[in-house]
Amino acid sequence: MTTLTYREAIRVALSTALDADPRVLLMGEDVGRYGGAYAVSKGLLERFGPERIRDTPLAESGFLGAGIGAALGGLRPIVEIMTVNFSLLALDQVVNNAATLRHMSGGQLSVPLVVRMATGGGRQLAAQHSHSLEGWYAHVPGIKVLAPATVQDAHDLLLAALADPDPVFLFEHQLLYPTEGELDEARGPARIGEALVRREGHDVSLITYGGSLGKALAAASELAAAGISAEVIDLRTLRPLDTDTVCASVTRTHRAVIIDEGWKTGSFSAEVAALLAERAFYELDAPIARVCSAEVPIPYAKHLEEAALPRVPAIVSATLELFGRG
Amino acid sequence: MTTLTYREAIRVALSTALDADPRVLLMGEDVGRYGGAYAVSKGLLERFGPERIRDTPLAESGFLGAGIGAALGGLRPIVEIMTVNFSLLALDQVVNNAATLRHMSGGQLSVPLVVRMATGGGRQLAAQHSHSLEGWYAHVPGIKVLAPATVQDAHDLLLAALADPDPVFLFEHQLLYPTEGELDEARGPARIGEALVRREGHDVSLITYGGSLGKALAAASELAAAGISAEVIDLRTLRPLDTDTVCASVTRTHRAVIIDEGWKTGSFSAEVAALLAERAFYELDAPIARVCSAEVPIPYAKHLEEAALPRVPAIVSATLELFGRG
Amino acid sequence: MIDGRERALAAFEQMVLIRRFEEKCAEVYSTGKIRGFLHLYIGEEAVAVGVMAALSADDNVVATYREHGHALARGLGPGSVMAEMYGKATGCSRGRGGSMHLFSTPHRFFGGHAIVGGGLPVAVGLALADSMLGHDRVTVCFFGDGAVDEGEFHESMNLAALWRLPVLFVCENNLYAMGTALERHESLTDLCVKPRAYGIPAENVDGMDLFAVEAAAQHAVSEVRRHRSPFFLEAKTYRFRAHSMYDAEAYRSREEVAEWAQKHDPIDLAAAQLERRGLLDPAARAAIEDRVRTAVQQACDEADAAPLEPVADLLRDVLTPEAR
Amino acid sequence: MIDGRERALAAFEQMVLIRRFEEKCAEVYSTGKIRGFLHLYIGEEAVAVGVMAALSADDNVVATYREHGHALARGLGPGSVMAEMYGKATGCSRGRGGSMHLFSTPHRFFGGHAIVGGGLPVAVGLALADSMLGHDRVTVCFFGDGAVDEGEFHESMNLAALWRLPVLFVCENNLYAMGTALERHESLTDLCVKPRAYGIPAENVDGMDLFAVEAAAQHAVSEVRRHRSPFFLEAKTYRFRAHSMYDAEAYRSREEVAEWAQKHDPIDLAAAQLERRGLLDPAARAAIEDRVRTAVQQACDEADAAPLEPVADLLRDVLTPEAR
Ligand SMILES: Cc1ncc(C[n+]2csc(CCOP(=O)(O)OP(=O)(O)O)c2C)c(N)n1
Ligand SMILES: Cc1ncc(C[n+]2csc(CCOP(=O)(O)OP(=O)(O)O)c2C)c(N)n1
Ligand SMILES: [Mg+2]
Ligand SMILES: [Mg+2]
Repeated sequence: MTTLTYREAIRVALSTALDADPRVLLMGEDVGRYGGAYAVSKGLLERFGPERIRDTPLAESGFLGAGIGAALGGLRPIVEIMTVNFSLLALDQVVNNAATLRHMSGGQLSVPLVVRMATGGGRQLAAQHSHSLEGWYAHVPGIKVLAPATVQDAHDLLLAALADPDPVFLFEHQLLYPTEGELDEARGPARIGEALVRREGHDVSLITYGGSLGKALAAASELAAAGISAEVIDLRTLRPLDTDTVCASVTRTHRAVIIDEGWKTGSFSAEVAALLAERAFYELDAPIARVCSAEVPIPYAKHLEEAALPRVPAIVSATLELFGRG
Repeated sequence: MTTLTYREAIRVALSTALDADPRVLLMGEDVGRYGGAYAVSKGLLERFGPERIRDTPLAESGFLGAGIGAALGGLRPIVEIMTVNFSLLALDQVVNNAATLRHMSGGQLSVPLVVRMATGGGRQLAAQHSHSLEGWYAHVPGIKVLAPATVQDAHDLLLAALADPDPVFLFEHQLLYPTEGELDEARGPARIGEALVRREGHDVSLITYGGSLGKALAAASELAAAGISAEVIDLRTLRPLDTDTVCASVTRTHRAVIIDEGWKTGSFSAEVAALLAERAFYELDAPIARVCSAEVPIPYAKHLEEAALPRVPAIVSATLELFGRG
Repeated sequence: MIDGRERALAAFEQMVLIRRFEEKCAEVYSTGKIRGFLHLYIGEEAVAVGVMAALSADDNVVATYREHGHALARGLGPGSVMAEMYGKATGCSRGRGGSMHLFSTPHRFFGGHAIVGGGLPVAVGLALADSMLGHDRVTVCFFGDGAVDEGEFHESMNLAALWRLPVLFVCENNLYAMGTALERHESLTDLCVKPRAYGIPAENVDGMDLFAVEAAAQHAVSEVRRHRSPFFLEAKTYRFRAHSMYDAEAYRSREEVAEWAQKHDPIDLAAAQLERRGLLDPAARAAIEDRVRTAVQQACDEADAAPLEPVADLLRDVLTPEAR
Repeated sequence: MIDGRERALAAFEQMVLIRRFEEKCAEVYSTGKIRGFLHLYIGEEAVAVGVMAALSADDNVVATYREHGHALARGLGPGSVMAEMYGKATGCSRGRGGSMHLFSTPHRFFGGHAIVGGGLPVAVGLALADSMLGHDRVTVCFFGDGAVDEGEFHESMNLAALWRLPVLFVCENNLYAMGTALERHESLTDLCVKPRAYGIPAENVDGMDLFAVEAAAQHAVSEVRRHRSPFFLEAKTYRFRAHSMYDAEAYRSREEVAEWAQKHDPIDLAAAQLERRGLLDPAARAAIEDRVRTAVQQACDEADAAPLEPVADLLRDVLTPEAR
């Protein structure tokens, strides 16, 4: 067990993978000389050389597509798209190639590709740099979508992605990179498709993932002070979703608040809510609540950005409302 | 009142707009000499010339972005993206420019852009040509999203889009183009943001839009034979969503089945379901049901494609289940 | 010149096979057994056949939605291609892909890509893998003049050149992107100028002349192998049929099409050359037509008789089984 | 040469203003009053100032996220730009945009685009509008060497050339895209070769020399106006500061940066030229520095004192009011 940051935990997993398998390479804008836009890959170029820690031109569609081809050709590429915002330029390759090649070829091809990208807001980067679009990815059959929220998961889910024969997309909330936690390197890959109860409770389920987990836990503490016992579910995998864990929690608590950073309309929370309304309807004692981003391109000014993103007080008050204490 | 096809109704609206306002132009791949991939713009080149019926290179991001710039520069461009499948290549311009420019500029800019595209499956065009991604667009603040299901709406919603000062995206289900219906040209633009009750009923609300409306209506007829009175709601506008009409219907019927052609996980139906679970929870007498596409890249073979897309029997049986008659 | 009588005649026979195969597809299409988009390659056969003749079995091929010709020239059986178009379980993509998505890993035939330009980055990646894994392969990537417009063309050229990857880009310039003539979709119509702006050597060839294509491809492939870096070959060709089965061809005249078909039919041209070389005579030609007719008919018969994938297997092959 | 004493000195003063303004921004950044990404233009001032000097007030300007210099050179008040970076309601984008998204319709300054390459199609569209509406404007689009890699660059070049649109593309080649040196992101580093592959005339200029830039821009703009078709100007320049406030500059040596700053500082170079021409002496220089210092300080003071947008207005300006 060591204490390190989320970014370091990813780096440990990357090093482990690069050491273990000569077919693994990391490619993306500024992953090499610069050390990664979020300093995740710092030092790897020196250890593994420019072939395997490969700086790319600014060509998101081109190099993500090249990652798909490289995976078909026998490599195990890890593509870093600097942030989800720029991944829009590569979405054709994601949806039309990575996700479909296996099926369109009648099962002949596999695309063992791992794609990592930063997501989320909170750093005053304004409307073109603060998107949370992982919910879109979770819509697409043929790929898997992970969102590690902890230091351990940053490591274990990346190893899991690399062990998977299909395209896996990892979303790393940009505010998590400097956060610290414990890492047990020996644990090995996590199980894809498994949600975890991060805090037990019996009055309400706060269901979330990634960058919002901390907020949900903070809200749970505040709620405890108000006499409400909140269970906190960390989804970890958005696709395939662990519906059993989610439904089981709500079956215990009978109330659900779902938190994510997407714009509310059509956010991933909508899917979780729809699922509960379908599968756990008779367990519900109150309306389902969602706490998401406001319907606005994220503004630059600090006070406006804060108002646009999900906040702990909003989670608390949305929860209290479910108990008629709004 | 005249009887014509959906494609002709769009053409009538285009002609009207081109006649009425010299700033209007239609641009896209093969809109001119070819007459439009779906023959929508047939004959317009001859009437309005190659400047205003402008064939573009294969450069979805480039010409959609140019549409944004042209709108900023005082034109009223209508951009045709051949199908939603190819619009993935232009999504950066949609999300990062069209949707944000007004807000990022503190309200100085408006982007009066209209974008039309075909959507949906059902023609055995396989995995790269059968997407229904309008739900993704409906997630994005700063734009409006329309999905005309009838001949009249194909005309009236396009005129409404052109009258709107913000970017409006129209999704035309490819199976609708040859369908016939009545057009009253004099009706004028429709109201954006208004859903309609297409069939009244009191036992269950079938909520849908675009290419699935016909299936919902057919299911409603079958259900009537089974003694169930189904109300059919045509959303028409996906963003902004007419939540009042949707909630009012469910308040009358107490049951909801939502139908769309997106893959079920994270489809637009999820948003409608989430909304009902939030706002109309106490009105619901049964779980919410969704009938969507299966979680598979749409296969080519006819029988597999049919099995993948929402079908009338699936709507009927999902509805019957809500009445314990599954 | 394709060396040797055998190889020359085999290449010629492939062209005839492609032609008759597609004529049959068009015929079957009207019966509804083949559906979806059907893009015929008729008129362009010399390009696929000539290029494939320059490849080894271990090379990679990436093609477009107009790829029946490439699949057949690469050696996929007409039976498995036809069954694919019939949507049958015996199809080369088990009926999941259809006309636009032919695949065969034994032939290292990586599709069948229906997003214009979308195959180029994939080809670059295949070459990257070969380059890093030390394989001596060449990846050949076919695409049309329309694909040159797309951003992915530009990004792929730069990547391939910057990283010195063994890709042969083959641009099938048939003068139209669907209904848009080259001069209305490209500001500069000499397409070889473009790759050169990335430092990629480029040549063009008469794409209607089988033997010229083969010679140019041999040269191009050997350059790629020798330098382990990309090469661009533009094949000037023409599509004799409509873009797809839905195209009324309002954008070009019947005369233009007729002139190309009369003066530049690649099968006629190759036949004439073979005759001049004394390799083909009417009897041999008739034998070829016979064999091809039989093969195409057999492909249809087998496809007709073949089973459908069970609907219960709808969700198969979305994810890799062990990982699902 | 920028004609006349007044214009030359005004341009020089703009460069000084940009320099001091940004030095101040960096200072304020450490206090937390400015946040988000801050990309300094220091070292590249001659490009924006030289190009803007060649424009009329009615022309359009599209810039990147490194656009403080462009905004100031275009005439946006330092107060409104500084207030924007402070996130205040008096900012040129009401605090919604921040450093990367400066806008001003009175100046026909269309942003402030932070997706690399994303501004190019927009510029093409602005020019299309002018072309169709019969305006005599030029649209100037600034972008970096990194943007040349993106597919949208390619698509925009082709559109502008094919449709003969009045766009001046100004590539600010500062030799790095973030931490990636030009030769590691472009296979061919002579960037003028690229536009020529679309038939767009291209020239390069020493981007550290204000007067050379201005002359080249005058020529380029007059070519665009005369032919109503695009032109490409590559300004060779260098960024003296880190890419953003988060950059440790591991990818280039201190010596390299120091050498550029010592030998090629555009302000030093311009000052020397003005002195040689007898247009600037130490007293005049001091007066300029004084005025600039005052203006920058005033911009900060005003920004400090300015109000925030009320949180209640969060959803303002997502849609146009009458249409909401
Ligand atoms: C990205 C994208 N845009 C549009 C289309 C629709 N489309 C299919 S083929 C085609 C023309 C392509 O022309 P070209 O590349 O020259 O190939 P050809 O059909 O002539 O062989 C178009 C516009 C598509 N499939 N993908
Ligand atoms: C599409 C996209 N990819 C990546 C980034 C992250 N990024 C911001 S600036 C930059 C480098 C751009 O270099 P260049 O175009 O040369 O401009 P410069 O910063 O040198 O002025 C990168 C990679 C981005 N903003 N947009
Ligand atoms: Mg073509
Ligand atoms: Mg640069």
